[in-house]
Amino acid sequence: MGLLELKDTTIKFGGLVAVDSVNLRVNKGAIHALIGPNGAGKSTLFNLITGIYKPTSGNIHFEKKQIDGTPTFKLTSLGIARTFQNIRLFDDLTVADNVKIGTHVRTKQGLLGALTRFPTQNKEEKWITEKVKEELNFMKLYDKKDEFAKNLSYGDQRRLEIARALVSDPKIILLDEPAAGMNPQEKVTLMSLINLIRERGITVFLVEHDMKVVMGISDIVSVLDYGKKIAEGTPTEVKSNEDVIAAYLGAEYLKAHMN
Amino acid sequence: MKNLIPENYAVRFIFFLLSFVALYYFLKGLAFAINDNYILTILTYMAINTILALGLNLITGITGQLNLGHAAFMSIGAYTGALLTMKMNMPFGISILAAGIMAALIGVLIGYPILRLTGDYFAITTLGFAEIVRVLFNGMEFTNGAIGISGIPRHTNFSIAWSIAVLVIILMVWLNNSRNGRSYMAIRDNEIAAESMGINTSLFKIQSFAVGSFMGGVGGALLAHQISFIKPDMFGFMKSIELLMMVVMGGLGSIPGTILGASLLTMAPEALRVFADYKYLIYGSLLVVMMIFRPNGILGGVNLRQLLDFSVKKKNIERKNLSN
Amino acid sequence: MELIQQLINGITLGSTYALIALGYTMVYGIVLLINFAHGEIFMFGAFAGLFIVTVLGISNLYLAILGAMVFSMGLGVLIEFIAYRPLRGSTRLSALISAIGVSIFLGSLMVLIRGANVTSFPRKELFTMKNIEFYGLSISNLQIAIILISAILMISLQLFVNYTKIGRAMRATSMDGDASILMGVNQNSIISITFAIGSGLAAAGGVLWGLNFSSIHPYMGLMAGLKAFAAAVLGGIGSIPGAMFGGVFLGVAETLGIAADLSKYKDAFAFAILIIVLLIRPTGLFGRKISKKV
Amino acid sequence: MKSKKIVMMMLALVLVLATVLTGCGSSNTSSTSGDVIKIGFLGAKTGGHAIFGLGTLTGMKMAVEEVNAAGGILGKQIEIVEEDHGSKQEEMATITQKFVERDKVVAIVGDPTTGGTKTAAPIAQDNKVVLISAGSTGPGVVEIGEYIFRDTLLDSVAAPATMDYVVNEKGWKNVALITSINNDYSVGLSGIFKQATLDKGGKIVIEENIQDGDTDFSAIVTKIKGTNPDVIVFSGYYTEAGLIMKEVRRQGMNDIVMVGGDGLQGEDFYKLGEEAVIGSISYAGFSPEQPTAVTEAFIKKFQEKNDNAMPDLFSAQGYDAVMLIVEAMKKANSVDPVEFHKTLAETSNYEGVSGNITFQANREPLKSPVYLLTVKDAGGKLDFGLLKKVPVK
Repeated sequence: MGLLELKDTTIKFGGLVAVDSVNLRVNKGAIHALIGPNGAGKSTLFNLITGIYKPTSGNIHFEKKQIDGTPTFKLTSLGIARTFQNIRLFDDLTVADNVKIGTHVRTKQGLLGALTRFPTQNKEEKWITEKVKEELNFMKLYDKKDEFAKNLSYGDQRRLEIARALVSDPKIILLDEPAAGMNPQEKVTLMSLINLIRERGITVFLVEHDMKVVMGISDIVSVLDYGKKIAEGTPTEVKSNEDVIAAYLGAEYLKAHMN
Repeated sequence: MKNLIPENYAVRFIFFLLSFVALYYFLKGLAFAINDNYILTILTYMAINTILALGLNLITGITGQLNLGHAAFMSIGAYTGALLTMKMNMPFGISILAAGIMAALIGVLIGYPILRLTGDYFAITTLGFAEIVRVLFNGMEFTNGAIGISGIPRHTNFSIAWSIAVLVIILMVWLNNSRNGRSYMAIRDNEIAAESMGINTSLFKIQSFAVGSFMGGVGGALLAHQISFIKPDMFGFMKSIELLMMVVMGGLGSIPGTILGASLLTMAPEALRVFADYKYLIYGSLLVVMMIFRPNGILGGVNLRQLLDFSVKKKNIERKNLSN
Repeated sequence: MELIQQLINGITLGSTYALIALGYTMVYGIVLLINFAHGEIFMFGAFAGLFIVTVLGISNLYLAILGAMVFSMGLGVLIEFIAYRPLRGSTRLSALISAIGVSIFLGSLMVLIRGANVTSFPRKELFTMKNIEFYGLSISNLQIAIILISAILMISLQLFVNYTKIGRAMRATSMDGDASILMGVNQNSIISITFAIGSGLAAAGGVLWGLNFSSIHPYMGLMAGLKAFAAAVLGGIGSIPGAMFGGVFLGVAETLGIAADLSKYKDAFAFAILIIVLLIRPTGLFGRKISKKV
Repeated sequence: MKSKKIVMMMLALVLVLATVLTGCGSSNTSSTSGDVIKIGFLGAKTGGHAIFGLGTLTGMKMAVEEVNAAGGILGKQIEIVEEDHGSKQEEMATITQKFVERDKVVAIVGDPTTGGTKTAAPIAQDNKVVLISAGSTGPGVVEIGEYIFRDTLLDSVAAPATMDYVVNEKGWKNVALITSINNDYSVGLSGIFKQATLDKGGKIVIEENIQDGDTDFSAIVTKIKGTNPDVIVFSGYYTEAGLIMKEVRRQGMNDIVMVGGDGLQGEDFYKLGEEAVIGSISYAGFSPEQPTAVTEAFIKKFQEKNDNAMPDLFSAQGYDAVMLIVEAMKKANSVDPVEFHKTLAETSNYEGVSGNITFQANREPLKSPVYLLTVKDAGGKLDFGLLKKVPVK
C-alpha cells in the first residue's frame, strides 16, 4: 500500500529540469532508499515532498491526499518529518529544547496559555518533558540534554536531528544522508537505529550515499540520475542494474565498492 | 514546592491578583522608604526602559528579527495613551492597556506584509516604517505636529512602573519557556528547520512582533505620563538604537541581560554626564566590538532559567552527596 | 513649465542618490550585507572634499572629487576590514548590527570633529555658476554638470564591471561566492575592491551634493543613505542599471511630491516606495530572482 | 515558585541600585547651609541647542556675581546649580527633579526652548519652585501654573509688529510662508505669522513645509517662484533660512527678502546664505544698538568679562531672569518661593537689560520695545543691525 506517492513530479529552475517526471511510491512500513550521483536531484525531491518547493507539474499524494503546494509547516502535522543534509539544528538551544520544538504539532497551547500558566499549560509542559525524555533515551542522548546543540559532536547532531523529527510522531520520516560524516562504528549504530524506527511503525525514506548503509537496511532502492528515475528494486536488483552502474561509473561507484 | 501555587483556575487567578497588589503596595512602601524623587525618577525610567527593551528583546533577541523601529511603537503608545487620558478622560490603566493594544495592532498591520522579508530587508523596512510614523506624527493635526502634546497628567510613578515591569519580566520568562517561546527561538536559529517542525513561521513572527510592540506601546505610554510632554522627535532613529543598545549590551535573547542593559544605560548618562558628547561614539563602537568579541552580551547568554536551574541543581547535588 | 523645472531639480537630486545607491547594490550583491555605514562614507566623502578645498587650498572640482574618492575608498576598505570581515562567518544579524554600529560611530565622530552644525560648502571656489534661462526655465550649468559627472561615473562603472577581469570576478562572486573561490577568485580582494569602488562613488556623490546644495553636515549621511538604499531596492538590489534608475526615480518622485503639495510628508516617500516595492516585487524592477537555498 | 524568586531577585536589584544611587548622590550635595540660596540652570551645554543654554548661563553668572558682590540678598549668597541635559526630554525631567529634590533650589532659570520648558515646568509647579524661562516664546508655557514665568519678547507680540511693517510700510502684501514641520518653534511661530499677516491686510499666497536638516530646497523654491510672492516669511532656524535664500537667488528671484523670527539670528545665516540674506528682516526684544542706560552698562560689563564679545539675547534674558527673582525676593522679604512668586507676578515696568518687562495678569510678559532688525553688509561682514524700534502698548 502506498503511503507516499509521486506522480510525474517535475520541477524546473529556469531552464534546468532538476526533477523530471518522477513516479515513485513509498510503501507503508518500508525502509526505502533513494540513491544517485551528486546533483541527481535527491535533495530537491525531498524538498518537493516537504513543501519547500512546489512542483512545476505532476503531483504528490500522502495517504491518498494531494499535498503538493501545501506549506511545509502543515505537512508536519499530517505526519511527515525530516532531517537535513546539512544539519539544521537550533544551535543556541539545548538538546532538550531542540527536541521539545519537535513536539510543536502535537501540542496546542497558545500565547494565552504561555502567559497565564494555567493548569492545562502546565499539564502539557509535563507531557512534553516526558515525551522528550523518552525520545532522547531512544536516541541515547538523554545525558546530554542540557548541552547546547552546537556543542555536540557531529554524530550526536545527526542523531539529535532524528530525535527531533521522531518526537513529532510522524508516519514517515525523511532522512537526508543520515550517515554522512559518521565513523564506521556510528554507522553500525545508525543502521540498527533505523531498523528500530521502522519497528515503531514509522516508514523510513532516506537519501544516502553510503552503499553499505543503503544495501544493509533498505527494502527498496530507487535510483535517480539527472532528475530521472532510472531504476528501482531490491538492493540486489539495483546493484546489478546496468543503467545504475553506468550512472555511477567513475569515482563514486568505485569508492562505494572499495570500502 | 509546586503546591504553593494552587491548581484551581479561580483560586489561581485570585492568588496572582493578590500577589500583584501585594507587590504594588510593597513598592509603594519602598518608594516611601527611599524618599528621594530624583532617585525614584531614575528608577522609574529604569523600569520603563526595561519594559521597552524586553519588548525589543522578544522581537530581535528571541525571534531574531532585527527591529530598528521600536521607538515608533513607543511613540504610537505614547500618543495613544496621552490622547486617551487627556481627551477622553480614560483611567490611567485603560490608557496604558489601549496604548499597548494600539501598538500591537499596528505591529500586526505592518508586520503581516514585512515579516515575509528576510533579515536585512526586514530591518531596513522597520526603520523606514519608523520614519514614516515620525513624519506622520509631525504632519497630522490631532498629534499637534512638532509642537507635541504637553500637560499630560503625570500618573506614572515608581511603584506603578515597577509593578508593570515586574509583571512583564515574569510574563517574559513564562513566554520564553513555553511552546510559543521555543517556536520564536527556533525561527531565530533556523527558519527552515523551524518550518519543517511544523511551526507556522509567519504566524509566530507576527505574534512575537505584536507582543513586543505591545510592550513598546505600554512603555511609551508610561513614558508619556512620566515626562508629561511628548513630541515626535523624541522617538527618532537614535531612540531605537538606544533601545537596541540595551538589548545588545546585555546579550541578545537574554532576559536578565536585557534588564541589566536597560538599567545600566539608564544610569550611565546620570553618572557619566561628562561623557555626554561621546555617548553615541561609544555606543557605535560598542555595537561593533560586542558583535565581534561578545555577541552574547556582557552576561554571555545566561538566561534566568539557567541561573535558577543552577542553584537548584547545586542543591540536588548536595542532597545526593548527603544520601550517598 | 514649472513641471519641467521640477523634473530637472529631481533628476539632479536623483543622480546623487543613484551614486550612493550603487555602493549599496554592489556590496549587497557580493557579501549580502546592507552596508549601513555607506551613508556615512558618503558624508565623509563630502567632508573630505571640503578639506581638500579649504585646508589644502586646491580649488579644482575634479581634483576635489578625485581626492574625496581616494579618501573614501580607503575608509570603505578599512571599515570592511575592521567591522565586517571578522563577522563573515557569523549570523547576518551580527553583521548588520555591527554595520549600524559603524554608521553611528562615524556620524558622531564627525560631530566631534566639526560640530553638529551645517557647514557651508565652498561652491564659489569650485564652480562658476551660470543660469541658463529660457521660456521661464532656469537651469544652472551646475545642475547640468552634476548630471553629467554622475552619468560618466556610472557608465564607467558599468563598463568596468562588464569588460574587465576584475569586473567579471566581481560578477562571478555575486552569483555564487563558493563556486568563484573554486574558480580561483580571491574573494577577500574582490570584496575589498567592491567596498572601494562603492565608497568612491559615494564620495563623488558627497562632493556633488555639497556643490549642489552648498552645504554639508554630519547627519546628512543617514537620511541620504536610507533613501539611496530605497533606490537600490527599487531598481533591484545587485543590479547596477537598477540602482541608477532607482536613484533618479526617487529624486524625481520627491520633487514631484513637493510640487503636488505633499511637502509635509516628503521624507516618507522614499520609505513608502521601499515598502511597496518589497511587498509587490521584492526583487525590484531589474533584480534577478534569488531562490531559497536549502 | 520560580516567579517568586525572580520577583525577589528583581527587588534585590532595585534595592541595591537605589542604595548605590543614594550613595553617589549624597556625596554630590554640598552642605546645605542656611545662608546660600540656590538657583538651578536648566539648559543644554552640549548638542544642537547649546548656544541658547550657554548664553543664558553666562548672563546668569554675571547677575549672580553682581548680587553676591553687593552683599547677597537678605544676607544670603546666591549659588547657581548647573546641569547639562543635552536637549533630551528625559534628562530635562530628571534634572528638574534633581534640582527640586536634591539641591533644594528656590528657583530655576530655563529651559531656553519652549518644549524643554513644558517638560520642566509641571515638576517645578508641583513642588512650588519658581521657574523662569529665559527663552521660550511659544504658547502653552505660563498656563502650567502660578510658579511659571518667562521674560522673553513673545512672538505673539513681536510678529504682528513685524508684519505691520512688512505689509503696510513696505507694501509687501503677497506672502509665501515656509514652516519647518519637525521644529515645534517653527510650527508655533508660523501660526502667529499667518494670523498676523491676515490681520494686517496681507495675503498668504503659498504655504510650504520643510524639515530641520533638509538641504535640498530646489523644489519648494521653484514652486514658490510660480506664485510670485512679494516676501518670504520663514519661521524656522538660521541654517535652513540661509540655504533657502541661497536657492531663491539661484533660481533668479533677486529682489525678494526673507522675514523671520529670532530663529534667524545665528551666525550660520550669513555663513550659509552669504550675500543672499542681505536685507532679511527679523525682530528681537534686545539690541545692543541704541541701548538704554541699563543696557549700555550691561554691555560694557559683559564685554569686560568676555573678551569684548557682544552679549546676545539669551545672555541678556538670563541676566534679567536672575535679577527679576532677586527683586521679587526683596519685595517679598523672603527667599521662599511660596512667598516671592506672588511678588514676582506683580513685576511691573521693570527696567531690564533686555527691555522693559511687565508681567500681565496671566503672567505673560509684556516687553517693550520691539526691535526690528535687518541684515546689513558692514564692510564685508554681514550682521543683523537695527532697522526700526517699535514701541508696544
